[in-house]
Amino acid sequence: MAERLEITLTVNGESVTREVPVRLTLADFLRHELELTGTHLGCEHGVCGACTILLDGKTARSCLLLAVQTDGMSVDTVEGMADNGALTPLQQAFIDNHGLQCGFCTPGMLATLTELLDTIPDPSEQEVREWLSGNICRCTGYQGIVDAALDAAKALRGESPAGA
Amino acid sequence: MKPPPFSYHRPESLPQTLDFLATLDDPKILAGGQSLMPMMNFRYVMPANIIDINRVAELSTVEETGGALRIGAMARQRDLELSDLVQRRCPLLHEALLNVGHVQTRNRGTIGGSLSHLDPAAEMPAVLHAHDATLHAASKRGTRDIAMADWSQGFMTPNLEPDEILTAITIPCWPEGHGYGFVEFARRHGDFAMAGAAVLLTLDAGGKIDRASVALTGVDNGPVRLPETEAALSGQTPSPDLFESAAAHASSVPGIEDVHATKEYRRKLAVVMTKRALGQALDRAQAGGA
Amino acid sequence: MSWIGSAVPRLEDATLLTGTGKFVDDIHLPNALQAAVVRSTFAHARITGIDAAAALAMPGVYAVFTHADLPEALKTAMPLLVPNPAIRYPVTQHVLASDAVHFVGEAVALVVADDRYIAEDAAELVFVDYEPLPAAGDFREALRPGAAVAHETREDNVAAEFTVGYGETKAAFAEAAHVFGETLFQHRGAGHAMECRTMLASYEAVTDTLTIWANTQSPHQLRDVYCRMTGQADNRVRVIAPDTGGGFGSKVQAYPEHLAIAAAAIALGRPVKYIEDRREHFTATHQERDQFYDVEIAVDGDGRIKAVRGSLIHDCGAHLAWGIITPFISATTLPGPYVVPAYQMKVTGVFTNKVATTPVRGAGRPQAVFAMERLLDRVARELSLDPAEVRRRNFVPADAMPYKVGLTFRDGSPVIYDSGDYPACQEKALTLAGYDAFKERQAAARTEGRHIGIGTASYVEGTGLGPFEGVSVQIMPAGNIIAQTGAAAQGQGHQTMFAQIIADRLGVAPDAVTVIGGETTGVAYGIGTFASRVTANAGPSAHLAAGNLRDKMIKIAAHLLEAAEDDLDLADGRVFVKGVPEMGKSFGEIAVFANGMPGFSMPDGITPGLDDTSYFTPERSTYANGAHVAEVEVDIETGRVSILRYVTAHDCGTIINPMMVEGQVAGGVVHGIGNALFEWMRYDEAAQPVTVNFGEYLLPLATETPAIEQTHMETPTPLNPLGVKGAGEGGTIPAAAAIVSAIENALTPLDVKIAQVPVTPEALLDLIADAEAAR
Amino acid sequence: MKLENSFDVPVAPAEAWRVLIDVERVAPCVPGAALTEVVDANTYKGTIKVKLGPVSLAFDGEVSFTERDDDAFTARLAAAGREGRNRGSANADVDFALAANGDGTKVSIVTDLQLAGPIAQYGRSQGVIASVSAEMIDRFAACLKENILDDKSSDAADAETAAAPAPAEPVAAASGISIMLGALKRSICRFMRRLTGKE
Repeated sequence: MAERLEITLTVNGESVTREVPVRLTLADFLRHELELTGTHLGCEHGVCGACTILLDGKTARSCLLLAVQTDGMSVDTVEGMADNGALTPLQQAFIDNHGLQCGFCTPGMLATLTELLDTIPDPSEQEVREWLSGNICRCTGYQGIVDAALDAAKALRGESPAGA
Repeated sequence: MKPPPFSYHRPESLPQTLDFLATLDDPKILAGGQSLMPMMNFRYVMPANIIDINRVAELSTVEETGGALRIGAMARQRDLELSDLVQRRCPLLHEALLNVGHVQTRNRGTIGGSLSHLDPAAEMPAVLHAHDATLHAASKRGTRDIAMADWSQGFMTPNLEPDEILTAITIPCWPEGHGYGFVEFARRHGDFAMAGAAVLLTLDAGGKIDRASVALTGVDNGPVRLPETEAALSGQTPSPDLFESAAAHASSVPGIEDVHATKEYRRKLAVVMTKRALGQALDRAQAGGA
Repeated sequence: MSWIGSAVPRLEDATLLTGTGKFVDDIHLPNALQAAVVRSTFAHARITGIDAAAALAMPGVYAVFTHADLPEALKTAMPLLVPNPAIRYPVTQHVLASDAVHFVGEAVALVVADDRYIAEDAAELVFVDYEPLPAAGDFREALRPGAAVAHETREDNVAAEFTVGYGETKAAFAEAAHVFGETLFQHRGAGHAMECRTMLASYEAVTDTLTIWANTQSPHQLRDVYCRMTGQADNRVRVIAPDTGGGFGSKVQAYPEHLAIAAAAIALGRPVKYIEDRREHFTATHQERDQFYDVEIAVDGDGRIKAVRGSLIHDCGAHLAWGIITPFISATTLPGPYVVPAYQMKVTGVFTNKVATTPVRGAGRPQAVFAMERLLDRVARELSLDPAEVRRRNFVPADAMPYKVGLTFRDGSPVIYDSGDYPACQEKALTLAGYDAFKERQAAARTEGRHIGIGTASYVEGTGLGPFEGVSVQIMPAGNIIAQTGAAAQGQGHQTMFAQIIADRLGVAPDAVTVIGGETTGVAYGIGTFASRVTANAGPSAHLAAGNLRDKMIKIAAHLLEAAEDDLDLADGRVFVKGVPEMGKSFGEIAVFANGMPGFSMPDGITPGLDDTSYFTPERSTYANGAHVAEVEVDIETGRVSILRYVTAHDCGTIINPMMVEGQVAGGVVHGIGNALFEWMRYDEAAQPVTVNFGEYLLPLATETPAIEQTHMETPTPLNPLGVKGAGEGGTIPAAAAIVSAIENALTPLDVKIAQVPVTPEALLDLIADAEAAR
Repeated sequence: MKLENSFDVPVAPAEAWRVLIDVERVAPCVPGAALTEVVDANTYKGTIKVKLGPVSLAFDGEVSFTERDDDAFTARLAAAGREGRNRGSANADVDFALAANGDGTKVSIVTDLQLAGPIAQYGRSQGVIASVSAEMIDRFAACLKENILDDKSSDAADAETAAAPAPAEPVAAASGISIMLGALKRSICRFMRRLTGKE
């Protein structure tokens, strides 16, 4: 008796209407219903952060949200960041600072750092590391990600654009 | 690790929520989901019915009434963390919130969810216990006020009947400029606390300790007050030695034993966390609660 | 300007940063089904019955496969992948458990349904009747007479026993001025890449072709295991490793689930996808758990090593999924970068009723280095010498290279350190860390009541393990360059590395080279990505293949342009006469010609096609090395250890891309910090795993690690044309040793002796209390 | 997990033994347990419900005397149960031994409980599983003692009408009973209301 419900939400700025099983998580809805496979599942118990997306502009674990809960809300995923191919300063900073290796945790890192830079335009390294403590990376040792965040913060403040 | 099947209900009001609670079989409230959803994905918790109360607006208000903060159960932890009202009137709550999980979980996690889930290592119960807060529960049968001291009924078992929901919490505010300290020991930033201390204290005109309230988390099923410590402090001139001896009473807490640490170690931590939280609270009291 | 050696931004990044990468679970094949696995709840039990009726009756469920339902060929146990004569009982896992289970999490049944949710609901209704048997829960207990036996058919739990060594150890110990002994327990835990194991099998009956997408580190090995068990022709089994979310060793081996879903896809005639979840990863994916050392060192009055000997016990788990490689590497790594005139190590591999252990980043070397560095720290303490000085007195000197250690490595070749300046490497690390000035900093901190300490550790790592890793490079008629290899990448930046090497040889920019890795159709044979071996093996193969194409294009262009080969040069995708750039042919034109022009015979000496596949086969392993310095603070009230600074000096021969090498070292160090302080896979006495989530198995977070300060040396190896060595695991190897040394230093004058990792706060508090009591 | 428990009763071993081996009578003493079928003199089927905070577990399985010595008054009861939602199983060997103690009897119960599967794998709840199990064994022992004493008094009153087993009413799960050292300060009435609350 997979109970279903129709929902309408905004995903990366576009309105989406679907009928979904009530128990379908938001992560699986994005990945398999909408085939937005940029959001990844690393643990499904709310710790690793690979599934982090922006819900009404604030980071959230999409593995701990039911898709039906986002009815009427807005969801932003990694696919919505670059506008048709032009990388954001944060994405460019990841390239310049080797902020990714396998890329599996990267979408979650980008979501977290997007909210960080919206909240604290001039974060210290310690603040960056505290915000990143909710996103686990096994490849980079966090070094490149922290450097990328600090680099992107400068660029967004117009001090020295990343990749200059 | 996919959630098991359940029926989904999305009340728009408290009365509608109470109806569901009274009529549905094996219902579970879904608030922030940061504790319930992991247990459902692990299939440890498999409720027949989910009542999603994220649209019950009246449960997320935060206001000051008669020298106390009345916080709706659905208030998000992150919103409370950023609230000026909480910072001014209940700074201990603000300080403790910085230790709750991570920003991404605090954006969704609620104060009511943390109290109803009642993980032995949760920070909110200790803060409320230190404030002698009152919890307000409601069911179709009526409402009930529960003192924080009676809230924990066992391992992750709050004082709620199956048809009741926690609707709000009233936290009596301490006087302007009071000292507050929250220190916990967690292996990594944002991890479960192995022991944590929440301290409130006020100084009299002569700089002596007028009143102190000390509550611990992570050392028993629910939060634990330390009356002996509080007694040892009141009327005394604060000093490292005083705090050392007063904090020593914390070693009498039961402690929790699991694969990660022994009871003895958690008791030792309880003493150290109490001492450090007292020091933090004293500094702030002497600086006028800055 | 050469592309080799420059920090080229990675070609892989754009797709991964925009969420357009293709990991296995991102692939949506039409009418694909999803699988869930019913796993053993007992560590050791007989299976007396499986009732899947209720599961099969559930809407949306297509099949439940048990051992009995598998094709005959897949009913046998999986092949022993790395045999060794010392193995007493070459037991490997069945695809689905037959009559008994030997670890919690062992696959018993495969449920296939419309989606994963339904598959898990159905898995709940597959009832397995178990008859519990005593379980071997602790690897040291398992050796005691009368202990529970992990395999009912055996009388004891000894998986393997062998001894390695050389020289006159007995005499050396008898005559030595000092002999110091240590007993050390080490836990390493698991790889825990962020992406669990994922696989998708699809069978096309009309061509009798099976395609398996899997995030395996060894596509060819998975293909060959399937063909070896089923007799299927290897050109009808295609394995593709798409984008992969990290490997770290646990995705090297072919796993039972790979074969189970292949059988299901063939039986059902529909693609079957299995995505292992994190709880399953904790119980059914290979780990590298426990080792116990009982070792002693003989030194002269000045602290110079005369001999080292001892015994090592290694927890193999219930099956030998990768032979006894890990303990073998440990035993042959222990002498490290030091002159050890006589050495003997007795190794015992032990069966326990736990999931198999196989190499995880470092592959037994972190444990061996920990043992050796602990012995040297002991010598320093006993002879009141500075730990760095004890190392200086024992390093293999630079002028002794190539240095024959006296041991034989697992590839059968003698252990010979090919190149490296170990003393200089330590000096670079000590200088960057401000080692000499540390004593003042320590004294100043002590006055503030703070306990800070410093420690160093050095290591040598066998990398570029043979036998080969092939690369094929082809120039297409459109002029673009495509390189293919069997080596799959898990984030190391292979695409960029190969492109830099090939670009240098063909005079193009790296982004002109398309690299397709991890596909068995790319090259006929392949080994896999592990043991820091790809750059050192496949790098030279790419170099040779591109070089052969360069020569061939020059030969063809010389023919077409009627010019002498020596007058020709390459740049920007063209071959042209030096000084007369407009007289030339584009790569595309040369390719069109090489592919055969009807009516024009091939010029003599020129074979058809413009492609080359090279298999560089190294004579033996090449040895990278490094020295680390850790600075820590110990909170003596709680036992917490915080890492204040971490410095590395690293030598992996010629560096292809410095940015990517720094990334490998930094990631490796943080993995090492996890092993030193946080990661511990716990089991109860009945071998039930009890830390099966990320809230209890603690991976290091951004807040638990400082910036990793790096300095590099480049001592090329003579063993391959590029002089490259491996860099994937060096960061992990000495980390625990350096951190533990720093913790002990922070607690002087207390005489705290740490003999176990990870160092938990509670254990450290107990050691401090014992040391204070002993004063 | 080994759990030991013992108590004394002012009754001769033989009489205490008679109550002890009457599984039908003693089964309700296990909190949350219910007997569902008597297979034979030695083997019984039943269920047991346990609540650990938000986690509800329901085991169904079999209990049988694998050893029994009516002269030495020793017996081993082997219990094996599978959790209803296939989340693991519980196996327990319960060793009973009666020894004369003056004119009464010392009853000792040694329980070796082993959980298996997901329910045994949450490290953070190990401590509480141990204390809930210990609490349940304590309650079982206390109830067993009551039964032995009731049997003694009813013997004296009227030998024929053995105490009828409690009417089969829906069994509430033994909830995650508070294990705080001060647990006993909880009022018994609230405890009973909790136990019979709607499951």
